[in-house]
Amino acid sequence: MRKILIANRGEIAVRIIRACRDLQIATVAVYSDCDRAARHVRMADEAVAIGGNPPSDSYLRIDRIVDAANATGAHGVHPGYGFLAENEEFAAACRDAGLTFIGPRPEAIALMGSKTAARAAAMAAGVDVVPGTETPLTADAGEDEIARIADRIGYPVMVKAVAGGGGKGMRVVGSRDELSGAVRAARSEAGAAFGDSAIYLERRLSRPRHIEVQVLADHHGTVLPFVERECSIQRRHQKVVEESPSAIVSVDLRTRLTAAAASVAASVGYTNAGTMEFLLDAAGRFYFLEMNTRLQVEHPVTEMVTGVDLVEWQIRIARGEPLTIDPAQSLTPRGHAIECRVYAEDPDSGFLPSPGRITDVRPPSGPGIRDDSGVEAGDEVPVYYDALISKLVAWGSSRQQAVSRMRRAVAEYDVRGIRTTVPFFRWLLDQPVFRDAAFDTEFLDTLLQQRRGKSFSEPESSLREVALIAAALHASRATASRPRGLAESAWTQQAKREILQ
Amino acid sequence: MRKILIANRGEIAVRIIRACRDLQIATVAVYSDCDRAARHVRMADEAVAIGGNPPSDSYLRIDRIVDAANATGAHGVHPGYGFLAENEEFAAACRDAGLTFIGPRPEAIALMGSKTAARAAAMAAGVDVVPGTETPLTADAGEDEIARIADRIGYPVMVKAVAGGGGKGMRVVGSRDELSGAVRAARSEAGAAFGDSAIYLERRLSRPRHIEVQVLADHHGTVLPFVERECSIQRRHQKVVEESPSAIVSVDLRTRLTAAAASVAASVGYTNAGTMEFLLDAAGRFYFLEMNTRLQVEHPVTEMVTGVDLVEWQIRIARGEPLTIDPAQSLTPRGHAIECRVYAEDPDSGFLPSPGRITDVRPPSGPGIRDDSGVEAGDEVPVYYDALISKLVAWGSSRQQAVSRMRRAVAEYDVRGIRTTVPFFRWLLDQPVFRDAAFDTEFLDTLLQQRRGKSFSEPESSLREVALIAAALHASRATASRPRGLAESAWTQQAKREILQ
Amino acid sequence: MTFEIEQDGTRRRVTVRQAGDAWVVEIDGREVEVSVVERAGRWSMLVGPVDGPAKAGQDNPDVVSGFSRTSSYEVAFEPGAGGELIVHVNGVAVPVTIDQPGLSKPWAKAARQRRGRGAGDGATGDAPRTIVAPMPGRIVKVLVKPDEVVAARQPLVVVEAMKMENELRAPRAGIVAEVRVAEGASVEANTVLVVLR
Amino acid sequence: MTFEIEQDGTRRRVTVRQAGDAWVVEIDGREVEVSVVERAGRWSMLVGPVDGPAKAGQDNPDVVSGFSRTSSYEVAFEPGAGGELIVHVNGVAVPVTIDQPGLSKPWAKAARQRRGRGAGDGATGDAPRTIVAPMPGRIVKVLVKPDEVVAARQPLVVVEAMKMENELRAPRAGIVAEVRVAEGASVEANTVLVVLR
Repeated sequence: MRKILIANRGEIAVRIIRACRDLQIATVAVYSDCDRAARHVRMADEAVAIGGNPPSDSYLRIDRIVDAANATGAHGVHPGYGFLAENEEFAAACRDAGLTFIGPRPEAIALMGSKTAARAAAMAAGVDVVPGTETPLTADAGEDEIARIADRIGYPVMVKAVAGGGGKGMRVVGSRDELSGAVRAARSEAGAAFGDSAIYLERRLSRPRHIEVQVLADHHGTVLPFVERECSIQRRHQKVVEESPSAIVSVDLRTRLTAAAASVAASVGYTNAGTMEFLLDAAGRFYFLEMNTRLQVEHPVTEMVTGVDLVEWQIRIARGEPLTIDPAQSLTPRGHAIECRVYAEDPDSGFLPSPGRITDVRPPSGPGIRDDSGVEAGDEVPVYYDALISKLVAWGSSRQQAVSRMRRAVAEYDVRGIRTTVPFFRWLLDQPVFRDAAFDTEFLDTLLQQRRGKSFSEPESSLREVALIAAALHASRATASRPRGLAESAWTQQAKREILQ
Repeated sequence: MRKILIANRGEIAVRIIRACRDLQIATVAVYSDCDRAARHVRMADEAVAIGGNPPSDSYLRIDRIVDAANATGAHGVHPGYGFLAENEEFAAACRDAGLTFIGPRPEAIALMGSKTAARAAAMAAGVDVVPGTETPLTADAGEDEIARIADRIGYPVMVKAVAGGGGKGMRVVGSRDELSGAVRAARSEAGAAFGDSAIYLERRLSRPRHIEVQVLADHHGTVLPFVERECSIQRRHQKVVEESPSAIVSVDLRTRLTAAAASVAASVGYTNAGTMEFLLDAAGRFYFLEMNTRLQVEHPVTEMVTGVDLVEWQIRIARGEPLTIDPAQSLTPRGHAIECRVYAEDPDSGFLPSPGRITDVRPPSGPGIRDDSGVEAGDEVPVYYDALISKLVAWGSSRQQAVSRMRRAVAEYDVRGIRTTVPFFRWLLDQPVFRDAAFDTEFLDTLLQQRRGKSFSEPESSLREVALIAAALHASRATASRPRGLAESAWTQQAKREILQ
Repeated sequence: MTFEIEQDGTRRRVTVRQAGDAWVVEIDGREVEVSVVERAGRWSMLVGPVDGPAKAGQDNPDVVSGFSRTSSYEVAFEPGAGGELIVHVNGVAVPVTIDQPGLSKPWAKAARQRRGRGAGDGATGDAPRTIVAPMPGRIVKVLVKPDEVVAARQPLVVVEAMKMENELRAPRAGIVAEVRVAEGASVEANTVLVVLR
Repeated sequence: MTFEIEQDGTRRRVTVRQAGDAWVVEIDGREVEVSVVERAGRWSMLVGPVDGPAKAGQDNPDVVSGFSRTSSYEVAFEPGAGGELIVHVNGVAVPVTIDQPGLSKPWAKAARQRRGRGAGDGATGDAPRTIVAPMPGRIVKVLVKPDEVVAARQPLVVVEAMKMENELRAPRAGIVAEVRVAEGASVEANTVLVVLR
C-alpha cells in the first residue's frame, strides 16, 4: 500500500495524512468546491475534485471517490470518521474496485450499524445491554405492543432509532401517556435522517456515565482492547471533552469492561479499529450501548496514554500485518489525557455555528500539548460540514496535571475571524464538577441551563480595562494615519524604531 | 512561591512561563532593548526592562535582575540555561536578597563549575574520570611539568580550560612538539573568555559517545537519576540533536551509569536539577566528563520518555517539596524521543547566524510532536544572543517511529524571513549513520566535511519545476496588478470567487 | 484625542495623548502610561502608572489604578459582526464600540445605528426586533406563530447548519409580528426569519 | 507573458497564459495547467496536464511532463537577500531570479546587477570579490594578509555573533587585495571585510 486516498476533509484528513507520512505512504485528498484550497488539499501529495459543496454532492459520493482512487492509482482508502466511514456500501464498493478499505469488512459495518443487531451480538457474547427491545419495532408494530414493552422495561424509557446516531430520532419518555407521541416523532425524524423509521426501546438509566473501549483487531484473530475513555462530558448528546483513563474506573472494572469489549468484537469477527460504547451506572454496572465501526474523534486520548498510534495501526492491519502490541501497553494507562473538541461555534450565542475565514490563529504548544488541527490562518470554515476545527489534547502524569496543562493551552489558543468554543472550555475546566470528575452524561446540560445564556467570555476587570485602553489607542492610530492626526508622530516614531532595529 | 522572575529570554523563558502557568504561578519577564516585544515579554504577566542589547548590559546584569525581582515582588528566580544559570554569584545574590534561586546552592555551582574540582568529586565518589590532571595547571606550571604529565597520560591529549565550556579554551594535541603552542593558545582563549587561564590535560578518547544523565535532587536527601540522553550528534562540540534513551546503552550499563551520576550528586550534597556528562568508549567503559549545574536545552527528551516535567519539579524542589517520583518511572524509558535544535543559522553558508525578522512560520504539530518555540510570525531574532529559536521534539514508541515523526515534522516546518537549520535536519535524518544510530561525537563533523559545502536545500527536480511555475505566476501577478497587465482578469476572477465563498 | 467607548452597556470616556515614546491614557480621570509595539498584527502592551514603566533599580513596586508598574498584555483586534471592535486581550475577546466626535469609522457608525435601532424599544432594551439567520442553512422547525407572546430566550426557529440543528432564540420578550420562513426552506446568512413587536 | 527565470545557474524561458479559471504555463516547450488559490500568503497550487486537473470519473491517470493530473503543492514566497525570489515549495526553499523584458521588479534589477558584477571576472565565475559581514558582530580573527593566495572555501575571517564564532570563507579562489578590518573590531552587517582580486 504505497498510496492512500483519504475520503474525508478537515482535521481528520490532516491527521491521516500525517500517519501516512510517518509510514512513507503517498496521499490523495478529495475536495468539494469550497474546499479547493483547504488544508488537507494543501498537505496531500495529490488532490481530486469530487463535486459541489453539499456532502451529498461530494464527500458522500461513493462513485466519484472510488473513481478518484482509481484515477490516481491509490491502493487504499481511509474513510476517517463521519461521511462514509460507517457506510457498508462504500466499504463494499472499495473492495469491489480492488481498493483496500481501511476499516472493518462491509458485513461488520452492516451488522454493528443496526443498533438492535449490535445489542443481540453483545448479548450473545455474554455482555449486558441496557434492558430494552431486542428486535427493531418497524412501522408494523402496534401502539399496544409498544406500550406493553415499555411497561415491562419501566419508565422513564428511551425511544431510539435503529439506524440512529448523533441524538437523532431519540426521545425520552417519562410516562405512558407521552409514549405514542414520542414514538411518532422519533419515527418521523429517523425516517427523514436515515431512511429507516424503525425504532427500539431502552431503559433510561439514571445519570449514567458514558464509557467506551477502543479495540484493534487484525486479520489473524488477535483482538486488542485499550484502556477506557471517559466520554460523559456531553452537550445535547454530543461529546465535547474526552479523557483517558476514566477517573472512576478501577483496575478490576477496567479488566471486565475491556474483556467485554474484546469478546463482542471477537464474536462478530471484527477487524481494524472500532469502539464499544457502554453506559456505567452509579452501582458500577455497565451495559453495552452500541459500537462505532470506525476511528473516533477522541482517539488521541488513547494514543497519549498508551503510546500506540491508532491510525498507523489501522493502516498496518489493513495491509495484513499482525497486531504486535503488548496488551500490558494497551491496558495500562500511563498518566492521563484530555481532549477538547474545538468547534467553530459561538458559545455565547447558544453554540450557533460560526463559519467564515480564520484571519489569524495562534495554536497552543509546549509540554504535554498536541494540537490536531485542520486549519491555519487564512483558512475558510465552510458552513456545509461539521464545525470541528481542532482536537486539542493535553497529557499529564496525573489528571490534575493534564487539566492544568489544558487550562494553559486554551488560554494560549487565540482565534480571530470566527468564534470558537475555546472560551467555553476556559470556563468548563474551572468548574468544580469537572475538576472533581464528578460528572455524568447530563451534568453539562444542567450546568449550561443554570447559566441561562451568560457569556463565557466574561473577562476580569483588569482585562476589560486593558481592552478599553487598547481600543482607544487603536482608534487614535486609525485617526493618526490620516494627515491631520495629532498623534501621528508617536506612531511614526515607533515605526521608525521598528525599521531601525 | 506565587510569582517567579525568569532571568532569561527566548524559548527557555517561554518554556518556564508555561511551567509556571501549569502551577498557577505568576511570571515576570526581563528584557533588553531589542527584546521589548519578544514573545517571552508578551506571554509573561509582567515585564521589566533591564538594559541594553549586549548581554553584559542586560541578561548578565545581576544587580538589575535582582532589583527587578524585588520591584515586582517576585519570590523566586529561574535562571534558565546560559546567561547567569551557572553563575554562583547570581545564585548567592538571589539568596542574599531573600529570593529563592531555582537551582542548586551557590556552593554547588562553584564546586562543579571548576572542571578539576568536579573531576576530583567524581573520583572521590568512586566514578572513573577521563585520565588526566587532577589539579588545575595555573600559569605557574612549567612547560616541562606539563610535558611530563602529557607523556604520562599519553597522546593524543586534550588541553582544556578549567573554567571552560562550549569548546572554548580547548585544544587537541597530537604529539609533544605541538604541546606548548596548544597550551599557550588555550590559556589565552580561556583567559579572554572566562577570566581564568588555568588549564588541565585529559586523554583524548578515540571517537567516544557523549552520554549524559539528568538528576533531580531535593532538599530532603533524595537524589533521582533519569534514563540517559544520547548527545553524540555534535557540530564543532555543539549538540544539535539529542535522544533518549541511547540506542546502545543496555539496561545493565544504564544501571551503572545512573548510579554513578546519582552518587556524584549525592556526594556533593547537590540539589535541584543537574546533568552529569560522560564519555562512553567503544568497549562500553564510561568516564565522568563534567557536570552542568542547571537545566539543559535537551531536557524535553527526558520529559517525553519518562513523563516527568523537569521544570515543574525544579520549582517544586526549590519550594521545599520532597521528590515523590518513582525511580522505576525515571529510569524506565517509554518509547524514544529525539530533539532537533532549530537555530537561526544558514546551513548553506557554513551555519552562519541568520538574525532578522521572521515574516512567517508554520510550526509542525500532530501526533508525537512537541514544539518548544520562542518565536512566532513577526518576531525578531536579534543578533546579540544565542540563535536557538525552537526545540523541536518527536516521540515515538520506537526509535524508528520517533525518527519518522521527526522527518514529518521538519518537512512541515516552514520559516520565512530568516534561514534556519531545518533543511540541515531534513538531510541529517536521512543519513544512514544517523538512521543506524552508529554515531560518535565526531561523525557529524566528518560527514559535513565530506559534503564540502554542498547545499542542504537541494530540492528534487519536480519541486524545482514547481518553483519555476510559481515564480512565473508570481511575476505575472505582480505585472497584472498594474493597470496594463494582460493577465489581470484571472486574478481578479479568483479574488471575486474568494469573496463570494 | 477623546473617545467614548461602550463596553457591555457602559460608556466610558477614554483620552489618549502622546508622551515621548509612550502614551498616556486617561479613563474616568485615572491615568496610565502605555507602551505599544506591534508584531505581525499583535501588540505587546505594557501598562503602568504615568511615571513610566518600571526600570530595574527603581524601588516602590506600587500599584496604580489596578495596574502594576509592569503589567504585560498581548493584544489583537478584529472587526465584530455587529460593527463593534473585538479586542483580544491575552486571548480573551472583549467587544467594544468606539465613538469619537468627528470620527466616522465604520464601527462607530454601525454602533450608532445599533443604538438608534434599540432606542425606541423602551423597556425591552437594546435587543433587536428581527431574528436573522446567523449562517446559511435549512429551516428545520418554526416554533412560533404570528401574534404569539414569547419570553426572552424562548426558541423561535431551528436551523440546520454544519451538521447541527441550532435553535434561534428570542433576544427579548415580545410578540411575534411576522414569520417570514417556512419549514424546509434554505436560507442565506442574514435572512430575516422572524420579526417581533 | 514570458519570463526568463534563473535557477542554480540555468536560465529557462517560462510563458504564462490564462485559461479560464486556471493558467497554462509553458517551460521549454512543455505545457502544464495550473490552478492557484491564495490563503493568507500561501498558495495552494494544483499542477497537471493542460486538459485540466482530474475530475473523478475521468480515467487515464497519465502523467504529463512529470506531473500527475492532480499534483498538489503549497507555495509561499519571500525576497532573498541577494535580490532573488525565494520560492518555498512544500516548505523547501528554492531561490530563483526572474527577468522579463520591460519588467523592472526589484529582484529582477538586483539579479541583473549581480550577473553584471560577475561578468568581468572570467574564469572565476559569478562569485563576488568582496567578503562582507553577514551580520553585526565582533572580529575574532583575521586569517589572511594582503597578497596571500587563497583557495575557494578557505576561511578568511572569524566573526563572533549570536554567541558563536563563525568562519567567513572565500567564495572562490583568488588573491587577497585588501583586508579592511582588524581583530577585535565591531562591525555592522554588510561591512566589507576582505577584498579579493
